[in-house]
Amino acid sequence: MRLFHNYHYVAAMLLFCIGLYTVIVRRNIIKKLIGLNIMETAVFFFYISLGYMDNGIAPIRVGGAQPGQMVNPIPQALILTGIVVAVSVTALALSLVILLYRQYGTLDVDHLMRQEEDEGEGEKGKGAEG
Amino acid sequence: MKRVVSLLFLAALAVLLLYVVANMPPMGDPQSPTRTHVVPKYLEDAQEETHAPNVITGIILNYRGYDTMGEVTVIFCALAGVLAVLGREKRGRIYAYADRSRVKSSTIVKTMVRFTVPFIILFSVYTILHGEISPGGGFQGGAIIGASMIIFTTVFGLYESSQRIPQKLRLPLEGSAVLTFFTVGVLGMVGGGNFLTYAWPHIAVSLQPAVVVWLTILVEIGIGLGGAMVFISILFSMIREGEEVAVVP
Amino acid sequence: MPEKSTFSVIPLLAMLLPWISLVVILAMPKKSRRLRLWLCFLGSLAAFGVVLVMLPGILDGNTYTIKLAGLVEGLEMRFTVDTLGYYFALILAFLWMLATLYSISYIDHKENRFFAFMALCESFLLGCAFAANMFTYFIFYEMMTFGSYPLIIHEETTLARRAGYKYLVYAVSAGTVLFFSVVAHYFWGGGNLGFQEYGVLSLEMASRAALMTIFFTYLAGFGVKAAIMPLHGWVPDAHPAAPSPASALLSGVILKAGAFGIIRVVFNVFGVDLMRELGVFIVLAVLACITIVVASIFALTQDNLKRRLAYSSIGQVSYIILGVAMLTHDGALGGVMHLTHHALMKGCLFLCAGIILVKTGKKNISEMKGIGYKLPITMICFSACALAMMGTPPSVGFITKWLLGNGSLEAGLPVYIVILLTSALLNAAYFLPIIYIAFFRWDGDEEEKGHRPKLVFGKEADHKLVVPVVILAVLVVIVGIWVTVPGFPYSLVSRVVNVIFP
Amino acid sequence: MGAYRHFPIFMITIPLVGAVLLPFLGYLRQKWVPWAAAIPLVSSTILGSLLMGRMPAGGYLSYHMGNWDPPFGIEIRVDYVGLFLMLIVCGIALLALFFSRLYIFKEVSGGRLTAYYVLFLLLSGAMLGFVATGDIFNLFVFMEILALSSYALVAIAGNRNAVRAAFKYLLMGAPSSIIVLLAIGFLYSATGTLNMADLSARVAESGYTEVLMVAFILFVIGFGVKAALFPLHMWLPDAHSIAPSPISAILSGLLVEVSAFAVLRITFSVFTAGATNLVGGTLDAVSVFAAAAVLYGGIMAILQKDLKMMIAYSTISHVGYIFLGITAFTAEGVAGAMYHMLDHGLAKACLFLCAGSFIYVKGYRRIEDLKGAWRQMPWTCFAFALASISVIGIPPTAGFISKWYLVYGNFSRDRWPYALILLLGSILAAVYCLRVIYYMFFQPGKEGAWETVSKDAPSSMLAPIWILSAGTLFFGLFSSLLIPSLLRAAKFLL
Amino acid sequence: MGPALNIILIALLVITALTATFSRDLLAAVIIFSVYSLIMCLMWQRLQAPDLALTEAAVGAGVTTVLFVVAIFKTRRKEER
Repeated sequence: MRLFHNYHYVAAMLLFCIGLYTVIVRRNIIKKLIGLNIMETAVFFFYISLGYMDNGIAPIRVGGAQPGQMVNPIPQALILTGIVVAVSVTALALSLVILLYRQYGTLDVDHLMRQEEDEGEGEKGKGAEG
Repeated sequence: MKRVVSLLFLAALAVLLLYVVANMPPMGDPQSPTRTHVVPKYLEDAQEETHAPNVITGIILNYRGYDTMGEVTVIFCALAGVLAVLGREKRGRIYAYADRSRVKSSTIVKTMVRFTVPFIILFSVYTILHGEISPGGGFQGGAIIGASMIIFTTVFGLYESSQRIPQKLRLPLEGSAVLTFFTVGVLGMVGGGNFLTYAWPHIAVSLQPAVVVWLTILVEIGIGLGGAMVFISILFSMIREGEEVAVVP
Repeated sequence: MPEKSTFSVIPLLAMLLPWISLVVILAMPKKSRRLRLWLCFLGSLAAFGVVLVMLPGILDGNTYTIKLAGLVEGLEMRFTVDTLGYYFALILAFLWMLATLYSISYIDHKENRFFAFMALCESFLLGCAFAANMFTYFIFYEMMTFGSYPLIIHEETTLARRAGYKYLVYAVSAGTVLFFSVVAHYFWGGGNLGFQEYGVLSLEMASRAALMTIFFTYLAGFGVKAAIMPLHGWVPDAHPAAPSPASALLSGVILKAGAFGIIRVVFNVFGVDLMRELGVFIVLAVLACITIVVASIFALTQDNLKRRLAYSSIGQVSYIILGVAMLTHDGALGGVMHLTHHALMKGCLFLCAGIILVKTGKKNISEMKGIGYKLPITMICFSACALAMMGTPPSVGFITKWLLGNGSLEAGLPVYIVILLTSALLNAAYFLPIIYIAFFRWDGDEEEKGHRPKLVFGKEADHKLVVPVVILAVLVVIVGIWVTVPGFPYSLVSRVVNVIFP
Repeated sequence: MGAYRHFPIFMITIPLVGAVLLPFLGYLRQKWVPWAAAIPLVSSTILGSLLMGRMPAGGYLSYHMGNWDPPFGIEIRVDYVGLFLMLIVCGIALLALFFSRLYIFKEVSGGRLTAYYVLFLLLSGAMLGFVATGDIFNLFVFMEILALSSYALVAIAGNRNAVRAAFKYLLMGAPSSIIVLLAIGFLYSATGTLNMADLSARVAESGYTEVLMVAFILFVIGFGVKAALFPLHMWLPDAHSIAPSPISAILSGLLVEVSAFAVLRITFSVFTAGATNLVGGTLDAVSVFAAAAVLYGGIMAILQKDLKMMIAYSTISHVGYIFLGITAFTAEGVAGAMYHMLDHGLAKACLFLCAGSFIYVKGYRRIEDLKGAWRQMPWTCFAFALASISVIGIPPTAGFISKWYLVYGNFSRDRWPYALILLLGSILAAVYCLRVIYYMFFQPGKEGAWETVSKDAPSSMLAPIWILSAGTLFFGLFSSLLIPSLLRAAKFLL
Repeated sequence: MGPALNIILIALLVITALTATFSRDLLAAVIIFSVYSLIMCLMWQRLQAPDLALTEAAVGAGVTTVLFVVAIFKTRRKEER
């Protein structure tokens, strides 16, 4: 049964779903961002186990390592980029969170939406407060 | 209601993903498409073509250097976004919040930090410069520098650390990663190749290895500096946010 | 298309000349009202002149064609002046010129907007008349639809706004249906949207159901403009709301654009034989008959003059549809000729109503006692046209009725004659009272004293108002007497019809 | 080609590098920043138009990064349509930039000015790279730049609504990026390559059809969020209506189109090359959603009171148009979708800029406030009318041409219900656009509403508006310049 | 040794992820998340990806966590209900 043999993949998907659950269902914004990071890490995990080869070695050509023995370097190269992207998104999101908290005084999505409804459509995006 | 819908959606997604996983090539199988198509060429020729024993460094800087250029642009973009949302820390105002932005900490901690931070930075420099041989590379080194400055800031406060790395220093260096990449790319064109060609066709074959190695190191340094500075700036502007309401003495 | 087809820029020129007015208005929006408006009139006059220039060539069986742009195969913007299109363009440009002259002294506010959109609509309508394929026709038809909106709501009263809104609703939905039908035509017609004498579609191309779909969507699309009965809702509101020259053009030309579209569909797209095979002409004829009778009955109940005229237009336009639907030589002849005839008559009537409105401010028929003595010339012309509408010889109305009668006998369906006679009676029933009230009742004390007021000729209204009315009224009679003069409807229409029904 | 082969990479990198260099100028002379920001875009436009002259009609230009032939290196693959779209991006971005020079002070405080232009340049460069790249992971990287800069630009006004809208956008955008990354992983695991051209060959012979199928579904979901396809559109109305107007113009005139173009490329140049049966079911589902989007967007747009909200909802419905064209799976449909990207880009950008100039002159956002606007701001109102005529799809504007091809493309594959829905959508568009036009031109303004306004918006803001609206007219009259080549390109894709 | 350790690590990953999701104290959640990142970096070392292990240790466990902590200091620590 391949599902058992691919248990790394299964774990990655599981973590992915946990992260997505956090993003969708949890009401706290910072929780949502943690879930976002969990999702991303799960996908990276998926990539890396994609590149893994049974009793392979790290793809570094030192000490007469044989190319045939090495794990697949491409996913690792891609994920290096992916990690940077992830941290960039997190940084921007967190700065937004800080500003959001300063202006709404809450981190709870439902409270945000409620305040939105209270404001009503009328004063949508009046000029900048500076 | 919304909760139920999202849970159903999640369940459907999970089933879908498990379905895929059950049908994917077995993990670690030497015959899977990922093993057989592009990889062998990389593993065989990377060292000869990129002169980087670390195949991953060869790939991210050379074969897929364009991706990495995009990646450093992403960090720069994140910095620009954070500054657009929160704004840079202002030079005059720092006194006002210097003390509020640090954790009250004992002398031991201070001494330890004073003692360790230089070593951390040394290690990161090593990581940057030996990226093509050993694990690590420009970005990791930059991240480590950033982390060390974070420790420093949390202990000594924003004022101290922003004295160490003033804005005048950061502002030019933040974009250095992108600029280095662009320079190397254009040099590759001047050298007769396409954008981001390291082994210039126009020069003697005997010289090419040296050129490739030096360009690689150059790019590593650029990425390292840029990454470090971007992280530090993001951190500072996040720490100072909302603090300058305090009165300036 | 016919034998001799020469490339020529004349159609394009005719289309572009009205834009002179636009240029003028944009150039000097503020200064010297007279100069501006007279220049606009010159623009439409020049357009008419250019159309007239083409007459000899057309009478020689020549066609002028010019291709503007070609998208891909089948979809091209091409103008081809064949006889039928020329026939429509001629009456259109003529009536438009007169209406422009009339509105110089009629329109008193926001004349810039009014004249600009008049010019736009004229050039778009000329585009419709000259269109060589359904694609071009549809494009200009749509533009004309939206260009005529400002004319309808020009007064900007609440009534006008509501009428304009109704008009837009009808027009937009009709345009959408039309779009669908053009796409269907393009798809099932093998990418050929062109007009040809014997039609392009045939049962080899597509299934019966498909052709039915195309026909009925076309009917629905054009039927809104042609005011076929279930779809006529916007007409009775739009005509009274619009200023008189605009409503004259509405019922004189813009309604005809829909009728003309149906003529094109029946003769040049489907062709007589296919119509017979499909048997859809019955539906067309039945709808037309219903419209003729019911619209006339509605007209009886109206007291507002222009509203009554609007209902009468609905009925009269269906004469055209009926004549076409007979699928006989004389029927087609009468129907297509009625396009011009009705334009002349109804144009004159609406302009008269306009003069009455300007001079006496009276809208309702019941208030118009003795008006024939205040405005003798106007009311004489009015009466002439009204009589013509009933079909009394010598007049164009009589010609139409006569030919339609022949056509129905040809088709072997005398029931049409019954319909025609009924509608003639109804016409009489709603036109004669107006004449009676205008001339034989005169209000107030004079009525008791029993001596009628004296006619005052000459100074009844501004010449720019009276001249068009007189011209139209005179033409109504002349065209009815000297039918076969070249350039008059018969000379053109008979050429077309003789080709279709040899 | 000679030196011309280098042009695409310069078109992409010059704005990015310009964005990196801009902060120095902002540090020294902030007054010059708006002008300096225009330089990279202008040069990209010039390069693009030069290249357009040399472009082989049917073929494509393939540029190998660092002389590594694909699939080992990254390839930039620009075909006729791609280059055309890149030119649109450059042009509209440039116009929006000029518009924002005066406008931006209305919504963004001076301290953030440099950041605004930096992000603007990053956004433009990222869109160019996104369109041009031929490598699927590179697509992801540029998508991230694009996404990050647009989140920040939505939030840049810094007031409560702006930040909330931006965060909503981020909370939907970031997971969608991750989903795309996952899809790329699946695709890679089944084929072992990342280059699109190589993928299209390998997908055909790959044995792992289930993996590919799900990968495609995830792609559609991921890009569907960016393109605001119907069930995933929740972020769009807030983000597009609250962002500063030039940014709204870019987001709804370019970003949405570019994402739809990504779906188009993934669908046609990666999957359907050999494996149509894989994606058929998904595409049918997508067309159902797109049809729903057309109706939903139209109806919601009718219900709106806020002008920019209305335009944003109309964008949702037009995304439905584009996707119906793509899923029609005929040359006419795809060509119509491409042409719709063009004219919807022009028209929507023009509408948003018009809304911006109303805000600039009078601060009015509600539709009711525009009654009688024609008296005081005739030029803006005329441009608005022209653009909305194109949105409705009335001849002779470009909207009519694309509507024709979309409807015909759907019609000719017996998807006539979708053709009817497209027509219904245009009726809805007529309702919500004509209402605004009616208010502007034929309604008397409320007393005191417009007295203080003496003149129209400044000409440096009117010029972009008028170039855009004239563009819709031009591409409607001279559609024969593009349609044949688009049809050829579409046939080549299928 | 091979699969066993991997399975243990995966179990830890799932546990930490769930805890980070469900704990009400945001700071605790963030710290647990950094633990999660560290386990992940061990996992990747097991999968012969030293570069990524290093990067994850520096970025995922280092920078990201610190950013989160700063954000929490700027806003609030407890999750409101």
